[in-house]
Amino acid sequence: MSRAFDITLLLLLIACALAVIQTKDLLGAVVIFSTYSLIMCLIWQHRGAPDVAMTEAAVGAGVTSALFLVAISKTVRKEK
Amino acid sequence: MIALLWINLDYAASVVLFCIGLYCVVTKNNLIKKFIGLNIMETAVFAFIVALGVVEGGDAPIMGADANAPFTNPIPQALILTGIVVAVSTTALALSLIIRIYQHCGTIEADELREME
Amino acid sequence: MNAVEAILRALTVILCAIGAFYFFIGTVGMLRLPDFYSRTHAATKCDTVGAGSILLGLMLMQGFGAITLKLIALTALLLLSSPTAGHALARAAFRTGLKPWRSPEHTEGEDAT
Amino acid sequence: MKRALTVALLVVVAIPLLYAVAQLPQHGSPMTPPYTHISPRYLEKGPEEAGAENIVTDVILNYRGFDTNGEVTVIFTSLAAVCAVLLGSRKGDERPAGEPSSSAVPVSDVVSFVVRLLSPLIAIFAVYVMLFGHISPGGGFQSGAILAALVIVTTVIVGRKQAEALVPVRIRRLLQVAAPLTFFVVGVSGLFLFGDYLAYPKTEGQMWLATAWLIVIGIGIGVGGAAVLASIFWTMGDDS
Repeated sequence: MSRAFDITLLLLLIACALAVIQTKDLLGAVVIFSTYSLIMCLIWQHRGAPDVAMTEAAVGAGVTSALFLVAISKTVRKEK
Repeated sequence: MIALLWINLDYAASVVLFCIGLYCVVTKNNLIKKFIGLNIMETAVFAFIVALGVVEGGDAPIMGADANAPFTNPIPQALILTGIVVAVSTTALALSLIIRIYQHCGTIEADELREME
Repeated sequence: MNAVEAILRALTVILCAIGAFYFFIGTVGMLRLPDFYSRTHAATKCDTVGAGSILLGLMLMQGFGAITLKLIALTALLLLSSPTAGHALARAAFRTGLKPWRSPEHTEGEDAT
Repeated sequence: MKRALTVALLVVVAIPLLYAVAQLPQHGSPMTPPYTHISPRYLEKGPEEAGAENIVTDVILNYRGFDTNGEVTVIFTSLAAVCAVLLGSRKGDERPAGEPSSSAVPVSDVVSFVVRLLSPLIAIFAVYVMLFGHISPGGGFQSGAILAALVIVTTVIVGRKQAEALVPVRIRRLLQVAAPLTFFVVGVSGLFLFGDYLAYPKTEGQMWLATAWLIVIGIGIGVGGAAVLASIFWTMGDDS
């Protein structure tokens, strides 16, 4: 049961990574990337690493996304 | 080998993610997209190292009244904790460099920047 | 297992099933609905009702204690943040000029006038 | 051509990695090399020896304190580098004029109300994570990131000016170096009291001091990290 959960999360993770590189809209890519970080955080919580999961949730999904959003608002939104 | 990979599925997933990130870094033209790819690579390595410390049925390494025996390995976790914070620092620096490049050259596409020289 | 426990367990199962059902409906809505606004509506619905009833079921299973307090806090946070996120998304879309979807026969009539 | 090269590169990277990964000891077995050397000792002796029940905190702040000291300096350096890149010479600035202003759309009342309602709770949570990093998951970095996220949300809601007014400029300069500074202070106290930089008390009776130092460093990293991350956000958001 636990292994099925693990495999589902890993598949979701890989799907998110593929979606990130497929998305032409940088804003969308950043949003999907923050989803990727959250799934990663779930995996780490499941693997018994709550400290790392917390850091990833706050830093990876929160602050990094905000920084990416600022950078996009300062540059261009669409990838050519 | 497939059977061995099935056992070590977590590690294999990290390798796949690493390759996806590498593909993004190599083929994408947009600098921000390249950097997202680099972030995916980073996260894949973090996931691999955390997976190394996992013990079957292990609890989080927090000693308390109701903690019981197998604990996951704390050292990879501490390593990755540091790594994530350094990763956000490098992300901030790279993004500010990208903003600066855009202010200077008006584009963040790698091939257009190469033509400009 | 006495009668009260059995009833509580049954209620938990029912509530979790309702939550899973709403998540399913929300996902189908995300995939099938025609435009951005209705998809946002579906996503927000499955967040609040689905996750809310699953959390309620878990609370019934836990009985009264520290974990239940955490679950209550979690539910409150979810009920606050999820509709807000939906509202912000829809508002941003509307402000940037995304037109809501109209059914085709409807739009023809509108255009004629 | 380029595509073929990319595929070749991916194959060259993936095949050896997958091969190596397949040869590793089974995932989750307690006999893996990282688990058999020093971790058992940390897990066994950590609480008595290092002063925190959370072994990860022990490893980060006590056993490998030097590492974290350097790493805290890294985030401060990254703030300095961001400032140097973005606030540096403005000579070659040829940006197209008439950029769309960021405040074209007024902030939604609903979002603003909910953020105002939640922000005290978020702040309390951040402080809890900061102060109880030694007995529960969490610690300095996490609370720093949560506080920084709070500051970012506040900036979006009430505007840059008012959010910055929360932390006056003079104090902000001090807060940005809070993390390295705390480490330095604790390290030098260790130098004087126990003979080594970042030496922690080891004997049974002085455990409370070790725990107190862990909490102090946690507070320093939390406040300093939050200040650094928020300053990076503000600097990047500047209409330079």
